[in-house]
Amino acid sequence: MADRITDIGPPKYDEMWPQYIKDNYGKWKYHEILEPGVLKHVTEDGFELFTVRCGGTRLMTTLHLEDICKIADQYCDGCFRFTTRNNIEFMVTDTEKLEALKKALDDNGNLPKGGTGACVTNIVHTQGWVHCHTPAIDASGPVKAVMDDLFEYWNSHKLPAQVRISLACCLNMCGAVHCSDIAILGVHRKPPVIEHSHLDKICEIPTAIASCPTAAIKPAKVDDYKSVQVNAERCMFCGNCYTMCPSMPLADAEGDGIALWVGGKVSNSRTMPMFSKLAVPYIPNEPPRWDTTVKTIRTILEAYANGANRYERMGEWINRIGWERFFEVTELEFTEHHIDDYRLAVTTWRNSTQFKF
Amino acid sequence: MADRITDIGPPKYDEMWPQYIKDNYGKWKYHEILEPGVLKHVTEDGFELFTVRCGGTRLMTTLHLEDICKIADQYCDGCFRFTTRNNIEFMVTDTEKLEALKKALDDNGNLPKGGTGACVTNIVHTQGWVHCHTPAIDASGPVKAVMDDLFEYWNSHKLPAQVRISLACCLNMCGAVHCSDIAILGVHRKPPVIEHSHLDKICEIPTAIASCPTAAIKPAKVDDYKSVQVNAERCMFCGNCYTMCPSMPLADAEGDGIALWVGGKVSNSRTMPMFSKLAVPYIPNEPPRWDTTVKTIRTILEAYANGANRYERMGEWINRIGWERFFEVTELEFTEHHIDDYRLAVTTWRNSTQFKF
Amino acid sequence: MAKMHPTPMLDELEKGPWPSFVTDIKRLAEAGKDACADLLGQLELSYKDKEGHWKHGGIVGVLGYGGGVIGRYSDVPDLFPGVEHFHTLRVNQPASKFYKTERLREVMDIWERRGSGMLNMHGSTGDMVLLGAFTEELEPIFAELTAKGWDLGGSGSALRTPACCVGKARCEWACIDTQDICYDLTMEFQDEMHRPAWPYKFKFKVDGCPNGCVASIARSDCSIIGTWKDDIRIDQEAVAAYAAGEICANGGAHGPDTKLDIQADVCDLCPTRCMSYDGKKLYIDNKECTRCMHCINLMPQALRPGTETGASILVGAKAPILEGAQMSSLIIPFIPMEAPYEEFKDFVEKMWDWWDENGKNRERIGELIQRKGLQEFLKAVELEPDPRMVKEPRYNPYIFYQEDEVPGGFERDIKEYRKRHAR
Amino acid sequence: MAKMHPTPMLDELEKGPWPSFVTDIKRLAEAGKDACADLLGQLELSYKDKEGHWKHGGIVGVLGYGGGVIGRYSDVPDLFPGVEHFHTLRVNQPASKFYKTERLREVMDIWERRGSGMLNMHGSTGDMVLLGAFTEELEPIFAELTAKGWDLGGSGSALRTPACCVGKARCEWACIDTQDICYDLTMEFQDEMHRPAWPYKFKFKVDGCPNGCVASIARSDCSIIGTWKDDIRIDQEAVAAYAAGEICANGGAHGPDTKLDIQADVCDLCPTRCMSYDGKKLYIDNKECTRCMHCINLMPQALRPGTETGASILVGAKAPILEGAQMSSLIIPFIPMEAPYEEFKDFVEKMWDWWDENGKNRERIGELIQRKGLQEFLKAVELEPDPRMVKEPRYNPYIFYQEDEVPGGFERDIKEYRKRHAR
Repeated sequence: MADRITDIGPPKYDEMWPQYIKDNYGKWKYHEILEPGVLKHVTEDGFELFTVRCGGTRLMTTLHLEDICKIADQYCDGCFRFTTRNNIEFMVTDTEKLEALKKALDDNGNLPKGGTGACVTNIVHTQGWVHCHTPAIDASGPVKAVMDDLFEYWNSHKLPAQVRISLACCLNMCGAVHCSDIAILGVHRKPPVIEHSHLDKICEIPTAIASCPTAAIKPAKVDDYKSVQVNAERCMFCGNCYTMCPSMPLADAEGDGIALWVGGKVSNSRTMPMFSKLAVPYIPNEPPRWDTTVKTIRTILEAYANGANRYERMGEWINRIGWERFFEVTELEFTEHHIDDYRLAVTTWRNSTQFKF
Repeated sequence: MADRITDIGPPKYDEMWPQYIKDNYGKWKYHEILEPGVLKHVTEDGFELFTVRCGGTRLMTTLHLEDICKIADQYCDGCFRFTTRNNIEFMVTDTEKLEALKKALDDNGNLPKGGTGACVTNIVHTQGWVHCHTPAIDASGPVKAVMDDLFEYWNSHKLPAQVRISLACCLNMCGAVHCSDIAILGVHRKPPVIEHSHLDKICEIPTAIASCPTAAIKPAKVDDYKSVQVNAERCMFCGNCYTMCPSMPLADAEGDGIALWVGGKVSNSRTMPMFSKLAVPYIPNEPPRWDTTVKTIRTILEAYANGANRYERMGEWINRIGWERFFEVTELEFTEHHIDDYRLAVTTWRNSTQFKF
Repeated sequence: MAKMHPTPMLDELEKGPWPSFVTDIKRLAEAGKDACADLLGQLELSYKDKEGHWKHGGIVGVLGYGGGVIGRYSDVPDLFPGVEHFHTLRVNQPASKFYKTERLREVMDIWERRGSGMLNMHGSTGDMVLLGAFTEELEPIFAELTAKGWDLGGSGSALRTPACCVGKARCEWACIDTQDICYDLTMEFQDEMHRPAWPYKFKFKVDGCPNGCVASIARSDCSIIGTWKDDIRIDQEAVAAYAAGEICANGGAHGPDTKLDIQADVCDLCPTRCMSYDGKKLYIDNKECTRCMHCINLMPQALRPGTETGASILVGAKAPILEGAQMSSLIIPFIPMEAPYEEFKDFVEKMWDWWDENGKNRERIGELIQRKGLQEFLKAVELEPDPRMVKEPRYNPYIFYQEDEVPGGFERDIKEYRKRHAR
Repeated sequence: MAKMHPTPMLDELEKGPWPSFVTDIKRLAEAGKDACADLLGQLELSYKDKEGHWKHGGIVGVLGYGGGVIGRYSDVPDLFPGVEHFHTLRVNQPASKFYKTERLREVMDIWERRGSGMLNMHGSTGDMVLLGAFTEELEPIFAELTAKGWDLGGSGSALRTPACCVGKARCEWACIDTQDICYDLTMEFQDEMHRPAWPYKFKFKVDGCPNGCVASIARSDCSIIGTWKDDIRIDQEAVAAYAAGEICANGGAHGPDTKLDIQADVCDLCPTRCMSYDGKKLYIDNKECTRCMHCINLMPQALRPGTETGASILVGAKAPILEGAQMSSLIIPFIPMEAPYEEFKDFVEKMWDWWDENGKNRERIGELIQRKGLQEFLKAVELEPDPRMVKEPRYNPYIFYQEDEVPGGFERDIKEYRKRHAR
């Protein structure tokens, strides 16, 4: 272990910079979106940098990444970057290189330009059935299906403002989708099925019991096995018990599916950041193209596109028109499941005579 | 018991109406405030009714009430009414009678005109030391002292909008002051002192224990008496135990005092109704003229008068300028006690970078 | 003249322009009422001690009623024997608190003879509150009151005396007949008012319009608030008069010289921005209106509520004890309110049944709804969920599903599961 | 070429304009990667079963680290032996995710040789995520990575890999050096990242301005968000150019033809209405500005953040499990952020000490603050209460006083009390 290399941390950021970033660090004055997917940044000295933003799949192979590297080598001095939302950005320093780069990207075919301005940009998402052990849905598949359908909004600027879509494949929300304009969330709807014969060997029973936020799990003896039982009436399918105890799986073809949430944002612009609120409690899993989910998201998006004022985010639009109007214009059903009944529920009730007929 | 009269209910409302109310019931078209304290109501047929509103003390004697009746007999066909906020309203049907009525009221001296429009109207309040068994403060005294000080705002229209002040002498809030522009609230600050020698005889111990919202009360044996003990760290001085068990009084000259709350409203006009929020956690009881309380209320009121836009209620003004500005312009201290730590506290934290320096 | 105690501190409260309760009470003391003299004496002691001097209740009342009287005893009776007993009687006020002096004098006469002569006009809930009777006077007072047509109000875990705003008697904005609703409910539920049988208190208050002058949204378990379904009535001539400054703003609430700026004061302050003004006419997109009353308040001669009127019903307001203060929550966005109010009473009965069955001791209905969930309440009162009931849908993903909502139900076979998934 | 499984459903995901991960993975499978072929096979099975096919974790890792590797095994390994083990390695990304291809190829080369060749660019927290390694490859991969200057990121109850927005590298709005802060914290707290020792996970994210492109306010236990104290910089010539339509609105986010209406789009949408425009010049009452970025977003050539820059520090964001989602809450309105960030790190150490001492197992710091109260937290980190920390003060009257705040303390003598008050 003596010469083992540990705790070296990542490469320092400036090792990854091209010269023009190093030279202009902190000197930027303004930017402009020239066309969907193409940005120009200008420094105080008048230096111009052009960026082309391309859709990334997040889940990719080294082959695809090598394709990207090759383009960066050829046009961008061997440098490029990823954005927080899994997009890929290629940068060039003059318009001639820009045109060549754009052509190379078009030729590639797997690096669509877009994701700037008042658009649907790339969906941030989790692993789904590709890698996760607690998912209620797939991730990459629904993302592909939704982005295919909304492609016209990816590479255009025709929405009132940007729309951030996110996907998390279970309530753990590795993707922290809870502040998105539209959130796609995998949900379970059946209590855990319990493997009594192995539970005591695999799990710590007190930990399993303590894991439940509603105290629905109790110790029980079943067929002479020390195990637990779940009070189904108090189960809200959060899956925390399964995270703590693998003998309590929740996944079920008929139980699992998608909930859609709308109106969240993280930006502090104009209004304070907002949580996304429930729009559709449940849509069945429909692989491979997730048709109902795709269709419902389009319905919500188009209602927003038609109804919102320019610069108004989804949540700001809904707050302006009222939730009663949101359910009317989207023709989504408002059900008892939309009404909060968790710990802060009382703060969501309408303490006013103000409403729209 | 056979001929005992019970369950007859109150006199029917129309038994109390003067003829002009009966004749014009439901026909009113609009109203106008002619001067502070004087209203004109007009029907669709053009009938005009004049009302003079006078300050009431709520706590009064039959002698004062007889004075009022005499005026009503002389000028108002033997009819008058009270408002929800303890004001007294005399009605007449022409301007000549109106002038005579106004003069009679001025002559009386104990029936000041006012309480209309953009004013400080009468303070609704509870009993205080005059009748209540759980008060932390007096009621009629502080109300008198505050109204004396704010008299210029009672009989004028110089505020941005109406200001509703309320007083409750303990957290039970018989006066439900929690949605007032300014609320004066009696608060205890010491845990109950326990009369162990009598508690078991006077109270049901399980009821006393169950009464505590924070589970601070436990059964205990003290000096061989079956009694209870209070975990002072968990006591927030709500007094609910004393309500359930007279052997646990909270009242204390040094502990008790006044908290001031601001920015509530019950009207649905423009904004939804709002709770009042804590402005001053504690002011000592200062009988007989409650000087600090009176002075602090004036400070708040004048900051509002100076800062608010016309039509803007106290809470709307504060929401517009921000609470940091409210504490700045009023020069009130913001303390740890202002920060909520009860059950919905998380909803009051500021989840944003938006603030004013 | 009763024996007066020195009251140097209270005497300070005789100063100033606001009417003085001290001066008033002194007058009656001087006219011979011991209770008045001793009340001032005891209050002076409280001003000195900075503590109240009333004992915890004590069960007193009148035969056949479980409420309407609040027991009260001095804890310094030797010093102030005139207030040794100081019980309160709540007398049910007439709706909207109109009085004929001859009828009011019936109560005053009884109270002068048999009580302290001190009273509240009115208590927080709305009753006339007769302050300070000895136990032995309670039955005679009750007999004399009822003989004259007056009855007691509610107290304890019962229906409390309903109250309402001035309503159609003298307000152009009343969308419902607040006085009749208040009276009708009071009469219909006399038993619920006089014989406490519930988990805790229950209050009705009736506001004629969303301005809420009787504060029902803050102060009643069931708030009945008038509203309308159709369009705001506009008188464009009056609009022009406002524009020309011929009529002052806000019904004169800011003085007669306050000119209205229709665009700035009305259109721009409208919370839904559903109004527009082209310099001549005022237009309202009524579909987007939330009937907040702001524009009507500002232009009472030009704008009036619509004529298809009814009420919004909100449930659950209460003061802080125990779970924290609540305002009422919208449960029925719109309900017609015509006598005999059967649809509304049907709702009330279902609500009370559910509360009666599920409420814990001293649990207000608003707290019960918090504990059980709004959904449970809606099922009990047989109402469908409506987005108007909430400010916003849930943001937490913790949805409770019932077994019958999920295909295949909740029962599963671990062996079948393991066939698809190795351990 | 690896053994391909039929994937009729996944093949449907090769259609459409968005890049297809299926097509990409097929290509590497066809180039010989069994793991790719078997991953698609197993995913196809999930598409058929509508259930995932990965087993619960399993403790795998590299020597000396408690995290950075997530164990994963197929629950149908006989069908898909190429993904029997499918462990993940989190590789700490360079701040802001700039890459030189030569450096990136170091990782790609190792991963092609020793792993599945599949990866995430990037995971939700920010790491490069190498998806699918067999246990026996973990140590060699780690050795090769570190030899090339790459290290693992965080997992488990540890500091998670910090992340930041593009910052001063290519954004005119960055008020703080997000990349340096991110890198500095990462290096300073290597031990906290690699050796889980806390109640639960802890995330730092660094946003250069209140637009929050890295979503720190929703996704990090400690959000560092750039802001400024002085005035917004105005270029009035550019204002005129916007007014004349020479510069399009919002940096072109709505297309080049979108003209800005300064009054309607900027002044009227400003949340504090602190801006005014007289047709020539734009004025800002900076004292009333809350630095929301709206005006700057809309007029990037005319308006820029001030130059007295620093950060707002917010604490406590998390996803729903367990107590419900939280956003970060404002704790330090303004703090200078210049290397070596000592004042900030001092705060961090105090925060961690308190959390370490008081946090329950799997309790995020935001939940602990909820449970103990914001006051307790402020005491622990030695900060004074500030109204900027809350949206509004409490409305409930349930104030906890400490004994030393109240004259005379909490101890009282019932005998003394009874001298003043008879029982």
